[in-house]
Formats: sequence, C-alpha cells, structure tokens
Amino acid sequence: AEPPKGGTVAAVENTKGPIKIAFLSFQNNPFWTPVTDGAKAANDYLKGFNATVDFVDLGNELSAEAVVAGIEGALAKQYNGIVVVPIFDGTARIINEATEAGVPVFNIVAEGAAPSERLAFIGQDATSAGEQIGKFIQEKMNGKGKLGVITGYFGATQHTQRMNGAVDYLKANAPDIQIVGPFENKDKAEEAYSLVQDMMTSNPDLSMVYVTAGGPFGAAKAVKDLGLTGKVGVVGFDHTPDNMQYLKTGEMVGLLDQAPYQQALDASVMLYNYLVAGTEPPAKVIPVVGNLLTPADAK
Amino acid sequence: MNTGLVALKRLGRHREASVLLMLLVVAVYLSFASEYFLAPRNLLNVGRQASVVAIVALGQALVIIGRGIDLSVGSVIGLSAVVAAVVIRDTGLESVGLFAGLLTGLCCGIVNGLLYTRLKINPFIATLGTLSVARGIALLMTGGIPVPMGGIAEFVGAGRIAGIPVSFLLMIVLAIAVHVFSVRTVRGREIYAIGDNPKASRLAGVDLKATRLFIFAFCGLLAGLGGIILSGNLASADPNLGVGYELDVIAAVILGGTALSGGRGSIAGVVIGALLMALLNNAFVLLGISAYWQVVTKGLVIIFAVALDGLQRGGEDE
Amino acid sequence: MNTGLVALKRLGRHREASVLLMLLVVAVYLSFASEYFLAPRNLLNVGRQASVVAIVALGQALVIIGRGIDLSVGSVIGLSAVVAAVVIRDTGLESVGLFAGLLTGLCCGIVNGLLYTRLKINPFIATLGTLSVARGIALLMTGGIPVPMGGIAEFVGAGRIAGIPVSFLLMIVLAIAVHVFSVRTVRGREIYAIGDNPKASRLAGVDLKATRLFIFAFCGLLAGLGGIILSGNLASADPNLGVGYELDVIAAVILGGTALSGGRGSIAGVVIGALLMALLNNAFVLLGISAYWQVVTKGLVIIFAVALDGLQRGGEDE
Amino acid sequence: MPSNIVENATGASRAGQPLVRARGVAKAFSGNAVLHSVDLDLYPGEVVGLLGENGAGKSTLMHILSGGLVADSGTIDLAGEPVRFGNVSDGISAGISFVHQELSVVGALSVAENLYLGRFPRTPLGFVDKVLMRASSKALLERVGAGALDPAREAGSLRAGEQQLIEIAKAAGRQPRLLILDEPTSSLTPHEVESFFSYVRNAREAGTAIIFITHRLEEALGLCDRLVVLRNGAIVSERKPAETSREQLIADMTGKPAIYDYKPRAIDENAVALSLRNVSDGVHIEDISLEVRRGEVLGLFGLVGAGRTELLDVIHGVRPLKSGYLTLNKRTFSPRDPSEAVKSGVVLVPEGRKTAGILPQHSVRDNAAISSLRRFASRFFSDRSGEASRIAAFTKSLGIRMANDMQPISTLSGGNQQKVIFARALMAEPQLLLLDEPTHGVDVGAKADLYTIIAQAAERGLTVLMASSEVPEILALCDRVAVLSKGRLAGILERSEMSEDRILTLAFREH
Ligand SMILES: Nc1ncnc2c1ncn2[C@@H]1O[C@H](COP(=O)(O)OP(=O)(O)OP(=O)(O)O)[C@@H](O)[C@H]1O
Ligand SMILES: Nc1ncnc2c1ncn2[C@@H]1O[C@H](COP(=O)(O)OP(=O)(O)OP(=O)(O)O)[C@@H](O)[C@H]1O
Ligand SMILES: [Mg+2]
Ligand SMILES: [Mg+2]
Repeated sequence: AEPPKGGTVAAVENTKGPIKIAFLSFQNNPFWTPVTDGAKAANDYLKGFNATVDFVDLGNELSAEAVVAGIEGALAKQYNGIVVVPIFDGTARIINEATEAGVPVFNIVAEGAAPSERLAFIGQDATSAGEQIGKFIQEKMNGKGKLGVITGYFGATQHTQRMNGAVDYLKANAPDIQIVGPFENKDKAEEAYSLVQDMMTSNPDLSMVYVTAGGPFGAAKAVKDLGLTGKVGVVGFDHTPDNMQYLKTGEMVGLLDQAPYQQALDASVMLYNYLVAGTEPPAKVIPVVGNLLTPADAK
Repeated sequence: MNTGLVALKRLGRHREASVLLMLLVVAVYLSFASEYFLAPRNLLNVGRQASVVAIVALGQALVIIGRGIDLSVGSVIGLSAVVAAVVIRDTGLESVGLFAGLLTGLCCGIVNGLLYTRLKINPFIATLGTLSVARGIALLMTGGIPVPMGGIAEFVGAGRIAGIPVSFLLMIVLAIAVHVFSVRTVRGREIYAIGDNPKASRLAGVDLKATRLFIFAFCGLLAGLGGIILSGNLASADPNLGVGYELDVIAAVILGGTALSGGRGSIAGVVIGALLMALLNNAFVLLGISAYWQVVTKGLVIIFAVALDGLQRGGEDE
Repeated sequence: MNTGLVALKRLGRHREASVLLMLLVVAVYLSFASEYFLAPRNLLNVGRQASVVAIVALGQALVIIGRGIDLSVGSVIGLSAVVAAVVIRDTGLESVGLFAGLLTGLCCGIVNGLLYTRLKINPFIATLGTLSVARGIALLMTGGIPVPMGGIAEFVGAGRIAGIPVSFLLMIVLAIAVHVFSVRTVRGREIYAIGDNPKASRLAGVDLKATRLFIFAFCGLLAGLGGIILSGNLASADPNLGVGYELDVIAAVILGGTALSGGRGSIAGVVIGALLMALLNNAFVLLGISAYWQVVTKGLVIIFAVALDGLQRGGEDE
Repeated sequence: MPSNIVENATGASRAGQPLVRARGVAKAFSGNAVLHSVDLDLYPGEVVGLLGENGAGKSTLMHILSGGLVADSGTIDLAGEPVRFGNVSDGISAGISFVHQELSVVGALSVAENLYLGRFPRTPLGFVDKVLMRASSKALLERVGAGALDPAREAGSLRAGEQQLIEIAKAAGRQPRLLILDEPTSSLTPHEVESFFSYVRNAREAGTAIIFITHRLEEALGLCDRLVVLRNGAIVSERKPAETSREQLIADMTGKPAIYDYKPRAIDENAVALSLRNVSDGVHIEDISLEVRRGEVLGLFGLVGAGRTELLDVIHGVRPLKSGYLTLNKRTFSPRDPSEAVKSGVVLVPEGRKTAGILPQHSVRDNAAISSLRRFASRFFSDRSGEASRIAAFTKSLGIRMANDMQPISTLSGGNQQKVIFARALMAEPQLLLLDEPTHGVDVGAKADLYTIIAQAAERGLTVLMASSEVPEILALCDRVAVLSKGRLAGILERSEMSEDRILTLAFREH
C-alpha cells in the first residue's frame, strides 16, 4: 500500500480483525492543531484496514497526572494500543504498566528523561533541538554579543533541555556570547513582551532573544514596538500563525518546528503495523529533525 | 413512604447533599453512556485519581473551617516530593527520605501557621508567599530537573492491595480519621468554634494560636503526604509537581459544602467534592469529549452542583 | 520635626502603608543597584507592566470590599479579547469589535452577579465556574488559535502619548475615577457598607442585590478592558490570554491592604500593590537575579510587605 | 390556645384612629408557635412599653410590624389601610423605624454615613453631600443626646453605648410615624438614658407612635403611657404606669412574683481566692490592688470607660499585664491567654453577646459546651453524651427557652442567648467567675433566677467578680463593691456601707 499523504509509513494488511488505537493528546494552543489533524488523517487512512484511531483529548492543562489518568482510561476501555504525548518524567510508570498489560504504547512529541518500556518514541530530542538553535544563534550573532534567554517554566524538562542545549553549546563554542537570564515567562506572550522591554533597558546592546517555549511572538512584538527591528532578533519554536507573522516582518529570525503532523500520522501507522503484523518500528527512538524557518523562507 | 421523604428532606438540609446528588447524576449518566464506566477497574481508577486531591483537601478543609486558607499546598506537594526523593537518592535510605518528605510538609505548614499567628499576616498573603518560596526551594534543590522516586512511595502512589489502589485506601482511612477527629475530639470541635467566632472562642478558653498553628501544620503534613503519593505514582519527583493544585483542592472543599467564611463544613462533603472532580475528568476521557468542551462542562457542573444548594437555602448573611 | 513623626504615624495607621514602604525600599535599593532603574523609560515600562493587573484589580477591589471574590477575571480577559478580535475580523468594524469585547466582559460580570444574587451561589464557586466556562467558550470560538488584533486596541495596549504608555495613563485615570467613586458616591459607600455588615446594610435600606450585581458587573467590565489592552499590546487575541491572572489580581488587592473579609480597603493601596509586583519582575531583570532565586525572592517580598503591617497592628478579630 | 382576654386597665375608648391596628397576629418557627393571635393598637403620640420575659415574642412581634418577618396569620392596618409588608424596605417607606436589639452599625463607615445609610443626601453631581450630611448628623446626634460625638469618626471605633445612640439617631432621622425601640437602653449610661428619654418625649409630642421594649421596669414605668405585657406569645395585660407597680408587672410577666433579696453569706476573711497587687495594663487601668475572698461576690462598679472590662480582661489573660501581679489561691497567676485562665478555673461571661459571646452558626449545645470541652474530655475525645445531660440541667435551672438544644443559638431570643453564655461559664465548673454586664437583656424574672444561681454557687465556694452598670444589681447580689474611676480604684465598700449614693460618689471621684 501507499503511505498516506504527509506520512512516510505504509500500513500492512490486517489479518487480525478490528483494531482500536487510542490517541491521547492535549489541546490548548495552535501547536496541537497539526497533531490532532495527524491523528484524524491516520484514522481516515487506517479505516480502510479495519482499524480506528480514536482521538482522546486530555484537556487544556498539561500535567503528568492528566496523562496517567488518560492512559488508565484507555486501558479501562480496552484499546489495543496507545499513542500518547507523555512529555513528563512521571509518565514512565503507567506506560510500563500498559505495556505489561499487553497494550503497546507509542510515545510522540516529547517524553520524560526516565526510561520507559514504550514501543518506540518518535519526536524531537529537546537537547539537540536546543543545540540546533544554538548553532543558528552563533551564526546569526557572529559568535559575539548578548543573548537574552526566556524559558517557559522553570523546571519543565523540555523547556530546560531546549534552553541548556543551546546555552551549553554556545558556552562551549562561542564563549564571547554573553547570556542574559534566564527568565521565566510561564508560556505567556505578555510576560515575554515585558521581559524583553526590561532586558533592553538593562542591556541596550542585546542583539538576540531566545524563547524556549510559549509566547515567542510576544518577544517579537516588543522588539517591533521598541523600533529595534533588524537590530534585535528573536528565535523560538513552532510554526504557529502568531510566530510566522513576525518571521515575515523580520523581528523573528528563526523558528524551529517539530513536524508534529508527520509524527502523529507515522506513529499511528507504525503502531498499527506492530499490532497486526508484529512489525517493530525501525528504531526505539526515531528522531525528527525540525524544520528551521528563517525570514527568507517566509517570503 | 413518608419516612423516605423525611429522610430525603433531612439529607437536603446538609450542604453536601446537592454535590452528592450531582455526583450521582453524573455517575448514572455515565453508566448508561459508557459501557466501561462501571467496570471495577475504572471505578477504582476514579478513586485513585481523586485520592491526592482528597487527602490534601482534608487538611485544607480544617484550615478553611477554622477561617484560614492555605494557598501553598501545591508548592508544598512539590517541595516535599523533591526533598523525599533527594534524600533517598543521596542517603539511599527510603524511610529516612519519606520521613524527611513528611517533615518538610509539616515544617511548611508550621511556617504558614507562625506567619499567621505570630507575625499576624493574613493567611491568604502568608501562604501566597510560601507558595512562591517553597516552589523556589524545590527548583533550587533540583536545578529544575526531576528526581526519580520509587520503592515504598511508588507502592503507596501506584500499588494495589487486592486490586484496590493503596492511595485510595489511604484516602478512605484518613478521611474517616479526620472525620472522627473533627466531630469527636476537643481540638476538632475547637476548630469549628474558632472559625465561627474567633473572639468569642478565645474568650471561652480556646487557644486560638495553638489551634490555628495546628490546622496549618496538619494541612502542611497532608500536603507533604500528597507530594509523596503523587511523586510515587509518577515514580518521579518533579519540582513542578502540584503546580495549581491549590485551586483544585480549595474547589473540592468548597464544593463539598464548606463555607469560605469558616465555622461550617464536613469531611464527607470534601471527599464527595474531590470525587466529583475526578469523575468529571474520567467522564471526559471515557466519552472522548473535546478539550474545549471539557472546560465548559467542568464549569457548568460546578455551578449546577452548588446552585441546587443555594436555591434551596436562600441567602444566609442577609 | 514632631509633625513629621505625627504624619508618619498617621500614615502607619493606613493598611497600605507597609506595602508603600516596601515599594519604596525596593525602589531605593534598585536605584542604587542599577543605573538603568531610574531612567524615565524604565519607570514608565514598570507602569505599563503594572497597568493591566492594576486596572482589573480596581474592579476586583470593589468586589472584595463588598465581601465577594471574582476568580473568573483571567478567563474574562481571554474571552473579551477573543470576542473583540473575532468581531473585528468578521465585520471589519473596529469600534463594534471593541464594544463587543467590553460588552462581553460586562456580561460575564453580570452572569457572575446573577449567579450570586439570584441563584445564591457562593461567589467563590460561581466565579470558579465561570472561570472554566468563559475559557472554554474562548477556546471553542477560536479553535484554540489566536486571532490577530490591531488598530485602536494596539494603540491602547502598546501605544504612547508623549512617551507615556497609553495603558498606564488609562490606569491612572481609572484609578482616580474609581477612587472618587468609592469614597464619594452613594453606590461607593454602600459597597463598603454591604461588605462590612450586609445584614445591617439591608435593614438600613441598601439594595444588597443591586449593589452586588453592580460590583461584579463592573469588575467584569474592567476585566474586558484588561483583555482588550492585553491583546492590543500583543496585537493578538489568544484564547489562553490571562490564564492565572486571577491570583495576581487578587494578590495586588490584598497586598494593598484590602481585607478579604470585606468592608475595608483603598484604591490607592490596590495600585501600590500592583506596582510592587511589577517592580519585582523589573528588579529580577535589571539585577539579573538567577533563575530560581527569582521565585524565592518574590515570595519573601510578599511576606515582608504584609508582615510589617501585621506586626504593627496585632490581630484584629480576637 | 391561651386565652387572649386582656385585663384592660386603660378602659376608656381613645379618641381618633389608631396608627397601627394588629389583629390576630400569629407566628410559628418550624412548628413552634411563638405568637398566638396578638391584638395590638398603637396611637400617634403615645409611648407604649412592651414588657415580657425572654423569648416571650417581643422582638418577633416587632419584626412582623416592621416587615422583617411575615405573620402566619392575622392582619395589620396602618392608618386605617391594611398593609402586607414583604420586606424591611416596605416597612421603612411606610414610615416605620426599628432600632434592633442587636447592634448593627456598619463599623467601616463614619458616624454620619451610618446615620444616612440607605438614604444618602446627594449633590447635583450625584456625589454624597458630605457637608450637608455632617451638619445634619450633628443636629441629629444632638437630638438624641449624643452631641459630643464627631460625625466623621469611624463607627467601628465607638463603644457599645455610643453605637446604640447612633442606631437611635438613625431611626430618628427617618422621621418615622412608628418608632420601635427594642431594648435601646441596655448599654447606655444613666446620663445617656436621660437624654434619650427627653428625645422620646419630644418625638411623642411631635405625634410619633413609639414602642419601647425594655427589661428595666423603672424605665418603663417612668417613660411610658401604657404598658403591654406579653407572655408566651400572647398579650396578658395592658396597664397605665400610674395605676400599677413593679410587683404587679412582674407577676403579669412571669405568673409569679420574682424578687431576689440579698442574703448575707458567711465568708472566711482569710480565704483569699484572688488578689491583685498594683495591677496596671499601661493604657486603661492603673495601680489596682484588691482581694476577693473565697465564696464572695465582689461587685465592680464604674462609669463607662472606668476600666472594668479592661480589669476583667487582665485577670482573664485577654490583655497583657504591664506591671503588678496577681495571685489565685495564693499562687502567682499570670495567664498569657484566656485558654490558660480557663484551664486554671477562671471563666468569663463577656460583655457584647453578639461579638464576643455567641458562636452564631453553632447549636445551643455546642455553644454551652465550648468552655468545658477539655474539662470533660477523655483523652482526646470530647464527652458528647455527657454534654446533653449537662445542658439539660442548665436549661432547666436557668429557664432557657428553646425548641431543642440542637437549634442554632442565633435563633434564640437575645436574653436566652445570654443565658446560654452563662450556662457555658458555669458548665466549666470554675473557681472564679468573671461577669461583665452579665444580665444585659435578661428579663427580670430570669435575673432573679440568675442571682439565685450565682448566690448558690457562691455558697458552695465559687468566687465571683461582677462588673455591672446597674446599681440595683450590685445592691442585690454583692457582698462588697469595688468602685473604679478613670482606671483607678476609687474605693471598696463593705456591704454595710453600700448605698446608691456612696457608690456613685466614688465613681465620680476622679472626674
Ligand atoms: N428564626 C427563628 N427560628 C426559630 N425560632 C425563633 C426564631 N426567631 C425567634 N425564635 C424563637 O421565638 C421565640 C421568641 O423570640 P423573641 O426574639 O421574639 O423573644 P423576645 O421576647 O424578644 O425575647 P428577649 O427579651 O430575650 O429579646 C424564642 O423562643 C426564639 O427562640
Ligand atoms: N478615652 C477613651 N477614648 C476612647 N475609647 C475609650 C476611652 N476610654 C475607654 N474607651 C473604650 O470604651 C470602652 C469601654 O471602656 P472600659 O471597658 O474601660 O469601661 P467599662 O468600665 O468596662 O465600661 P463599660 O463596660 O460599661 O463600657 C472600651 O472599649 C474602651 O476601649
Ligand atoms: Mg428580643
Ligand atoms: Mg465594660
């Protein structure tokens, strides 16, 4: 069979009878839209193979408890397999429990540092994504100057890894780049806005701002309002419309994405293949290299 | 026939009745709407999911009955979990670690209590302060990186005895104990008294400071226990564990019929309130309700649960 | 010399004095510690950063003085912003959109007020319910995707007049208006009366229901304005705008010396409270305080600001 | 149903139409009949004294007349028109002002604002007209004899008597046709009572109908044109003051003569229970030394502000002691908190039942038990079953009137609430009983009962220190009286030296 549009994996013939896959994900900002769409596409595609992919919404507050409750619910509903966005360290135990109960779990987008018995993980390694951004920043700043760092939540693993991935790379490879911060914006654009304002006050020579998680466009808007377009650039994550807009106007100089649609679709199909034919995924960790967009791409 | 009506009326006089009714309505609806709902496994899941909120809400209920409020419980959950996990990691001694975790909760509670009774800081502000400080310390201790947790804590948080989640059992036992404490012991009844009229209680010989200190300390201790259960369940002590828990916990207490102005409330109500909230989350997963509708539904259920009570009762303070 | 002392003592009797003192201490410290602090531009930035919290806190202060509480302000900020942006996008008429946004805030406030006065739902629970419902509607309306915002809203949120941020000017004007309202008008005085002693006020002929409805409606309206300013500042109306704002807003009100039990509080205090919180965030950046210490420091400052007041005053209700 | 045959001493028919004509007014609370078919006429320019035991239904009847409660049956005509009030504002707009038994000033507002709450004068711009309000407040306060009060002061900072005057002035300011005064004098000083009386007389001249509820029979006899006695929810007599006597009224109210006579007690001069040496709190009281002997009832008299409450507070550990020392049973006694005092057997019946006495959401039983929880506890558990029998005993001996002891105390009549507070103190089986204005709002019959109970307890060795503003009360009960004047001890009078004159002379010594 042909792989579905936007996906890279084709489904095998179903000899097992009906298959039910639960797709557990959150929904609170535009990042999740392509994830949801990917799950829907998988459902449409696998329908032809006597399999369904049910999208189960874990709500709008991201927490390990919500993931655990979601997996528990999916087990109670006797799904054959689970695709989940585990994100947090604390989800490993319930993933192991599901696997032991004979329900394989496919992790996507982000998983905790604690190892789990999941079938496989597809997604971006936050630390290497940070490194990728670090390299980009080094180039953009010509290896010197001041870089402001705004992170989502202090203590959120993914945010910290993205931050440290970049900061550690820069410390090692571009010692002349001086780091200002980090400061916490709680994923809020308005906090990012205020932080950039204050950073510019105390560091008028700042030339780049790196936002690790939510709200990079707030930082870009501050740059715009301060009339510093072209002098100060913002780098961040995710190709949401809010962020893309400033890529066009030039305040945003780099945006990395995580190919969420493809992750959602491929994971579902690979899990299906495993369930009907025992086909193991190509690797335990399937890295997704993000697509780094620059103003040039937006035009 | 008539006695049934009388019993119903008597029940109606209890403030927790309307939430209980709401709980039953949701449960009955779910048992028709989803074939999986009544599966014992699912019901026990709901119990487990309610347990941490319920346990911490037991302490919060006493605080609120005594006319205080503790906003720091979420952060105390995080700090206690982190302390327990770090001590276990560094000493290798599990019991010492768990003890340290509980002690951390207790100390946070005592600090809250002292800020209130000695420095006379309004508990809302005092615990808003400790909310921040405790979270900050948890972050400093771990550098923001979760610490693995296991052993007894994992058994308490995720284990089962005869199929029943340990944390749920613990919640039941604690709820009974706190219920008996609140209605039968001297201290318990004094908590109600100081919440009703602190001045009169003091003049009548109730030690205001000691009682207030006690309720905050106890609430801190239970938050510490909550932290250990939660991190045990997740097998990981995240310094961000419990962020935002305070609102859930307070909501469970108030849903259960406790008055925010003190002096009134029941432990049974608190447990019902926590169960209702867990049941809602379960319903969302079972019925596959979309995230946005989940948010709307949650709000509506909360309002309905209490509106029944309000309508029946009429205004109180006027 | 002695008159100075007397003036100081008189000031000390006001509850907002200790927060003002804390504000001054932090400001004086900052002006030595950072050369940038006293730059007019920086001070104005602080003013702008405080403005939304302060504006919403004006409404919240009236609610709390009247013995209510409004937890829904954060969600109302989000919903109003989304409605305004969607209407502007769909009709192309800016004034209609802004009006719709303010109206949304007002309606949310009226709903809160009606839930309280008609259905007799405790305001804590009622507004916890609308917190959820309003957020859900905002998410449903937009499918979770931010809507661009611009024009007048952007001018109000991010523009400057003679270098002074418009939102800061607006905050000053509103603060003065609300202050005058609260101390000089009939409604204003009645708000204090119902907060202090609802029963006596009702017996004296104050219309409890109308006054309560009014304060919630007004608070909703200001939250709607807050939403427009905030989304205008970012040129984008995110359905998640304002999440968690309620705690900041309530903290500003309480920090400013308003009693959570109603009847007491001043508008000046509220503004000072909001400024203190904005100043802290500014201080973290200017001084480059290391990450986790920021969280700890914030808690400590909040505690100290109120401890001064508590120590001087002694317990009140005993 | 009890007979409603009224001994009508006023006899002759009156000229003109009654302002209020109530017929067959009845009210029950959850099945408990509180008023049975009450008929009452009130005429303009008349002061009617309404007397009755605690719980007789006086306040309930007034709530019905003013619109705060709706009668179960019966009719009320106002100036010839039948009226049916749905709420208080209906009553207010019909010209009825009600000064409630329980103080209800709004502490956060100024005196002037309290007087005009609900009907603030406005400037053309819609602001509160503060200038006008201050000026007319001044005039209003003068009318009720409180001209010394600053209208700009925060009402919460005033003492009880002053707050009471504000409530009276507030009612007066509405120019009512019917003015209802429910125990307005219970916290006023004799001087304040005088000016208040002259206000009432002026209002009568102006044609207002006035109902005056009191437990002080002397006041009723001195002020009223007609005295109506309510017993068990029915009117049992109507009399003219000139044609009746204290004893007659008491018999009407209680069905029996209730008089308490002082009986000398045998007191061991050397058995000192409590002694104070040079006690000062640094603010209100200075250098007070006195001794109370075991089994003695020592009165504490003084004018308002004399420091009686503060002195009791120091002994009870509410207020810190600045200098001096106390001994209890010859041992140093320095409680840092009332809880310590109660543990040592020192209990207080505080002044201000609503703010400092009752736990409003608690049942009668819980209210009574709160001071003795620890005394009767076995380990941690409180003795719930024992409580029921103890409160039952006190319900009987104090004559507490209620449906059952699980009803919220806030549904009891004022006087009965006070008796529950009394029961609370006695249940703790104290060695030393501190009483601060203990019979506020208690009816004459019950007062006599309370005196008897205090006297009997004293016989059994209880030591009592009682602050009171009523000289008759001091004379009825006390073995000696200590008189305070402006925070200093003005003198101690033996029983044989006690007379109204000498007590008052001492009280004014520092003035
Ligand atoms: N809301 C209520 N619920 C139940 N019982 C009530 C309520 N209000 C009053 N009562 C009862 O009605 C009776 C009469 O009370 P009321 O207040 O009229 O007495 P009173 O004559 O004013 O007495 P006092 O001299 O003590 O003020 C009391 O037995 C009281 O317990
Ligand atoms: N000079 C004063 N100015 C303002 N308040 C005063 C003054 N003196 C006394 N008070 C207050 O008046 C109240 C009554 O005073 P205090 O308790 O000393 O007198 P008391 O003898 O107990 O009189 P009573 O209990 O009859 O009012 C107290 O609350 C006290 O704080
Ligand atoms: Mg009465
Ligand atoms: Mg006194």
